[in-house]
Amino acid sequence: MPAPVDASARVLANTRLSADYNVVAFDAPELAAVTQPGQFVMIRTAAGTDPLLRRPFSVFEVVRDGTGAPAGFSILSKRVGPGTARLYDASAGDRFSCLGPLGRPFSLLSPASEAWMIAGGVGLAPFVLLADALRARDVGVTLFYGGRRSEDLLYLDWFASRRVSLVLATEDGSRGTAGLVTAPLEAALSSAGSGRDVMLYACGPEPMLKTVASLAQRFDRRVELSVERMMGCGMGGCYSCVVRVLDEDGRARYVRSCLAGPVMDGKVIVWE
Amino acid sequence: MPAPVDASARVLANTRLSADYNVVAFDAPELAAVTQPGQFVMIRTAAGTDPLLRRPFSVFEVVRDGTGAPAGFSILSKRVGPGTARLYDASAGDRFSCLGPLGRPFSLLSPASEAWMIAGGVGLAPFVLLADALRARDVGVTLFYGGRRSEDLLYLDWFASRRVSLVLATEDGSRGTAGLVTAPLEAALSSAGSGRDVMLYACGPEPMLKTVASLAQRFDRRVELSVERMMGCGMGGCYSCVVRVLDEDGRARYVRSCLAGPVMDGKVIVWE
Amino acid sequence: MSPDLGVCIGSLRLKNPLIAASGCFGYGVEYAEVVDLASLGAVVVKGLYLTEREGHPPPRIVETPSGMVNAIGLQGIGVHRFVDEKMPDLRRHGATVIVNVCGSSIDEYVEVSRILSDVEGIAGLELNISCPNIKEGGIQFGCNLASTHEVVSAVRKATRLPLIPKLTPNVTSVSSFARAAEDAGADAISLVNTFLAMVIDVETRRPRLSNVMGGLSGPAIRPIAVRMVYECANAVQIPVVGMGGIASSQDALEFLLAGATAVQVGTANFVDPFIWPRLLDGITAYLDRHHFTRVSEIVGAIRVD
Amino acid sequence: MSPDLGVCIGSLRLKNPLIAASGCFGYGVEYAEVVDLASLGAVVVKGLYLTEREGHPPPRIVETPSGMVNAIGLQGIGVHRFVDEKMPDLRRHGATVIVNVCGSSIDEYVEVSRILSDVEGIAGLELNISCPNIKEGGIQFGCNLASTHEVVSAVRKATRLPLIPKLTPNVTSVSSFARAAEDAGADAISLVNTFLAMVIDVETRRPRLSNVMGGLSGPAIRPIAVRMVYECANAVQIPVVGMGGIASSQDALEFLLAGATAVQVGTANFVDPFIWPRLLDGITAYLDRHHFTRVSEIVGAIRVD
Ligand SMILES: Cc1cc2nc3c(=O)[nH]c(=O)nc-3n(C[C@H](O)[C@H](O)[C@H](O)COP(=O)(O)OP(=O)(O)OC[C@H]3O[C@@H](n4cnc5c(N)ncnc54)[C@H](O)[C@@H]3O)c2cc1C
Ligand SMILES: Cc1cc2nc3c(=O)[nH]c(=O)nc-3n(C[C@H](O)[C@H](O)[C@H](O)COP(=O)(O)OP(=O)(O)OC[C@H]3O[C@@H](n4cnc5c(N)ncnc54)[C@H](O)[C@@H]3O)c2cc1C
Ligand SMILES: Cc1cc2nc3c(=O)[nH]c(=O)nc-3n(C[C@H](O)[C@H](O)[C@H](O)COP(=O)(O)O)c2cc1C
Ligand SMILES: Cc1cc2nc3c(=O)[nH]c(=O)nc-3n(C[C@H](O)[C@H](O)[C@H](O)COP(=O)(O)O)c2cc1C
Ligand code: FES
Ligand code: FES
Repeated sequence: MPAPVDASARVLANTRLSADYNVVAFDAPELAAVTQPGQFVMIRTAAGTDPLLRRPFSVFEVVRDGTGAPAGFSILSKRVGPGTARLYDASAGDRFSCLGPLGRPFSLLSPASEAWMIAGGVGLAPFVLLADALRARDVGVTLFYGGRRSEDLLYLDWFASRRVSLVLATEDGSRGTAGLVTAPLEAALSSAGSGRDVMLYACGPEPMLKTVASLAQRFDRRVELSVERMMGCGMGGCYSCVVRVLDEDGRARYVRSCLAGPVMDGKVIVWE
Repeated sequence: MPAPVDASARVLANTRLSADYNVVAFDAPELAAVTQPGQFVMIRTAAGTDPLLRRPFSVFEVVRDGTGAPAGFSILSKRVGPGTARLYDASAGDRFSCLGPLGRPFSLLSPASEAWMIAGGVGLAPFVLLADALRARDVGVTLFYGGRRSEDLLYLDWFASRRVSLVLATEDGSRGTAGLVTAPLEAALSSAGSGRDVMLYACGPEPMLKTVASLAQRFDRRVELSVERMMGCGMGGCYSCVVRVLDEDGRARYVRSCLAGPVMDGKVIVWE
Repeated sequence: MSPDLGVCIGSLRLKNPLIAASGCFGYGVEYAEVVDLASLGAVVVKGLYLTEREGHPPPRIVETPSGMVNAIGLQGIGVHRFVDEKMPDLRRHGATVIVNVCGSSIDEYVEVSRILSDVEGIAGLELNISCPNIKEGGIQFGCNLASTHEVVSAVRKATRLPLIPKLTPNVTSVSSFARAAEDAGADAISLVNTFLAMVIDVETRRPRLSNVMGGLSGPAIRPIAVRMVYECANAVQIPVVGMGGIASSQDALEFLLAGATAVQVGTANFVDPFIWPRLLDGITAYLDRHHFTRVSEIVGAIRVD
Repeated sequence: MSPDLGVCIGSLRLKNPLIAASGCFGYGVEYAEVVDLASLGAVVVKGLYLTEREGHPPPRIVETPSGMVNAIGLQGIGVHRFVDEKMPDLRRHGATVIVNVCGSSIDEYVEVSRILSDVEGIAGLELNISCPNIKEGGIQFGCNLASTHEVVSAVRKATRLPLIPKLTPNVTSVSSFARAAEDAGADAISLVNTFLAMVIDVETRRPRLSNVMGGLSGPAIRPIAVRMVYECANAVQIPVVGMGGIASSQDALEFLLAGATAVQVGTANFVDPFIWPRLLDGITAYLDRHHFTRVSEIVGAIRVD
């Protein structure tokens, strides 16, 4: 894995998708060139010391120049507090220091297998890169995508254009099946013949990840989850981001999700 | 004096005059309408708590709309640290909370008298409003203006257009007399007949203010100085901004320059 | 029907738990034109000695990350001039006035307190035994359990007014000082005063403050202050008045939940003198949202299991 | 000719005064690919007990104004696994390794120290008698003068390695603890550890940290830390290693001028793991600008008159 860099990245564009979702594109060729699907960056959102700590964001897209060479990357941000508020208000030309790429990426598949991606809300973020990588290998990809309202379901055309099958769900029923996305997932899993080699990838709120993990257990499917913990450093220095896992000899212990994750084998996680 | 207001003021324009001087115009009609020459505003330069305290700035210009009604005000800022850096980087549309108008203004004159304004560097700030007010009363105005290099001498055309006589000085001799502006001031004072009723107004670095005060003593002229102290609140709450003065009965004591100043009678100040 | 914001500090009933902190609100009158003084729970005026004090030479403050360090040196007009020159205005504005009492000796604390006890419109006394930035700032009393007990007892005998010793955070166990004050007859305690601190100008190699050291205040200290208020509230029966870095209604609520019956706001008033109605509205909205009918219901309502 | 940045902590000579603070740099190896470990004055690794420790459940940190509060709970692999699994890499990288020694009893401190004393490549021991956020964090030793003296003396007998007790700021008079450590035979002292603090989530009314309380670090505490380092440097003859909120070369210089022989950087390394060369360049530039030939010349060079 290449060593992370700290890029003082210029904002190329800040696209506000809704009252709290926005996509910020950063000028950071070096970083973009080596990022793998599922990896994240730690972004410093203020010049001073408030907020003090960097904020972790999945790399959303790789931005390419005319020649197709990586020119930078974007993040999909949901405004929830001061740091994401600053990113929501960012203007082209502003600079943010972006540390990355960091963390363990998703593992890719061969065409023999098919990929089911399960995204809840802003948990969509890592799946653009993953879908791209998998489609490039001709792996069949389905996106199970849940949000509160239909407005929260983003980039649907993009996935459609990549021939990613979409299974949508909204809590208010305004789009796709009403309720949580794990319901259509369960249905699909129970009807999918054991002949098909399906791998699950999930990113979203913890309750969703839990459900996906247990469904994977029940239907005996491989599953990788991108977990979210408070992260103080993203580099393994602070031990703030721990997730409880079962190690080889079945002992539960805390591992740092910035190093052992954010993408982790759903089977080993001990939910607290 | 009208009560100060706290305006969440939109930046109308940020004009960078040099590598560290800029003029920021704010949309704040209420505040602009009641500001008097020499008064200041306390500006919050960050959304969070770093930097924590507001920064004091003299009101530089009153911005007027098509009808000539006050639409806002501007400040002349010199970049010296984090707060002024944020103002230097401000973009139109950004909002800053501006508390004011605050402090004791310059006292105005009748046409019988003439006004000599002495400005050092960014100390020019309060003199645009003062010149406007005095010229409106047909008072003769001279600006003694010193800076490091000729590039530091700003708004000369503006003053000329208001028929303000200019006496310039630069430390590197690139414009006007070489050296400090207090030299040509001293010359002018010694040649000015006692028949002329000259009042001195000064704003700039403390050494300059000291010299002006002693010259006023020596040539027995009235003098008002705009002093600069660290200000924690600008409202009389913290007692951080004190200046040592002689009170009626000749006792030296500390007074709050945000209330008793920033414009103070040069004769009563005890320099420390 | 909007929640009841009233709280009681011993026999002193406040219309709401928001108090202007001493030294951060002048003598109150300075803010009369931007804040309705009668709308505040109380106003604690600047620390007063028996006589006038000049204070330290400038620079008296220096800004630090999310905070400020001050060494004003308790410049003040003395208790007599305060009573003659400021109290009439404060009474006229309907302010609930608490005086921050200073002394360089126990006798001075007692004398100042006795004088104030006979003045109409003074609602309580906050005993400043915790000013870190002058030799006679009282911290010599506030950092020693026996002296704390002694000075509080002495003043207790001299006044019937609600007596609120103000504790310093510059100690190992602030809760034992809270207990000492309670034993000595305090009606309540307030904390925290500032943290002894120092900033150096590396270019001149001199301290930034003329007094070398000063007291740190502002949001920077809030997490320590909340912890100390929580410890004290669990150590004494009398009410605790909490402060330290409060700059929003959330911050104020943290202190109330930690066990403070009322809170004081200091440094944040410098940053935003119009903060008071916003704090009050924020607290009211919170009580409504969480279906509380009285602010007193959330005092110490933190859930720790 | 560029200035001499070397400093001595007792018998331990450091190539420069910049040290990675314990708990903020993992076991060092985590940062090997972004920082040349050999370029640092030293690396203090995470606190180690005799055996493995699981640490507290998350959430373990919460951000505060210009700071953070942590209650990691000293999760660690224990001294034996550290020596076997981490030391070989650290030796290979040429790091100057100082181990932060923890113990729930004096015997454990002694035992851990004895084990480490025989390990090649360990340059010194920092005695953690000041971790505020677990019961056996050592603070019960660090907040009592007699116990401080006792544990330092006991470890002193067990090791020849440079011994650096790390002091807690949560005391009334940190300088007396510095003296106690000096009397007990310490080669140097380091301070500050974190300030005991607490943050409450007002919506859930629960503490933000699973452990309820934790330790405050970061720029917020710097002015208090500088003051304490200044007090200690004036109280003892042994070198003082200063830390608390250092995030720039100016900050580091403040501590050196206040009397620190070397400085540690913790929280700022989280914000910017590439900070080290910038700190070093800033200090070098300062020494040049002010015509100092040795960094040791500015240790305690603050001008107070
Ligand atoms: C590996 C990883 C990848 C992430 N990717 C994305 C992404 O692509 N897009 C996106 O919008 N968000 C992402 N997040 C979450 C994002 O980091 C937080 O929302 C952000 O840090 C909040 O900062 P704030 O200052 O806006 O709000 P804060 O005031 O810091 O927090 C607001 C709320 O968000 C929670 N929160 C804060 N920090 C984190 C964190 N590090 N992880 C989880 N929750 C947190 C807090 O508990 C609080 O409830 C990711 C988190 C991790 C760990
Ligand atoms: C009444 C008054 C009117 C002023 N008018 C103007 C103006 O019109 N234009 C302008 O550019 N500046 C003006 N100043 C000075 C301005 O307030 C400071 O330059 C500013 O606060 C610096 O903030 P900073 O964060 O950029 O730098 P900081 O890092 O805060 O300070 C940088 C340097 O400036 C000095 N400084 C900081 N605050 C003050 C202060 N309040 N007064 C004097 N020096 C200070 C510090 O000692 C330090 O040496 C005025 C000051 C006062 C008191
Ligand atoms: C400039 C200034 C002056 C102060 N003067 C006093 C004082 O006279 N008496 C006192 O008890 N506390 C004084 N304090 C301490 C405050 O009352 C308060 O305890 C402390 O600032 C913490 O609250 P805050 O963070 O909200 O400011 C002063 C604080 C500041 C910043
Ligand atoms: C996440 C975290 C973990 C820490 N772990 C330890 C530790 O194991 N042992 C120790 O002595 N200090 C520990 N500390 C304290 C730091 O070493 C340092 O004393 C303190 O953070 C102040 O420095 P700073 O402001 O530069 O971070 C820890 C601090 C943090 C933030
Ligand atoms: S975020 Fe610091 S160790 Fe994972
Ligand atoms: S700036 Fe606070 S009293 Fe003048």
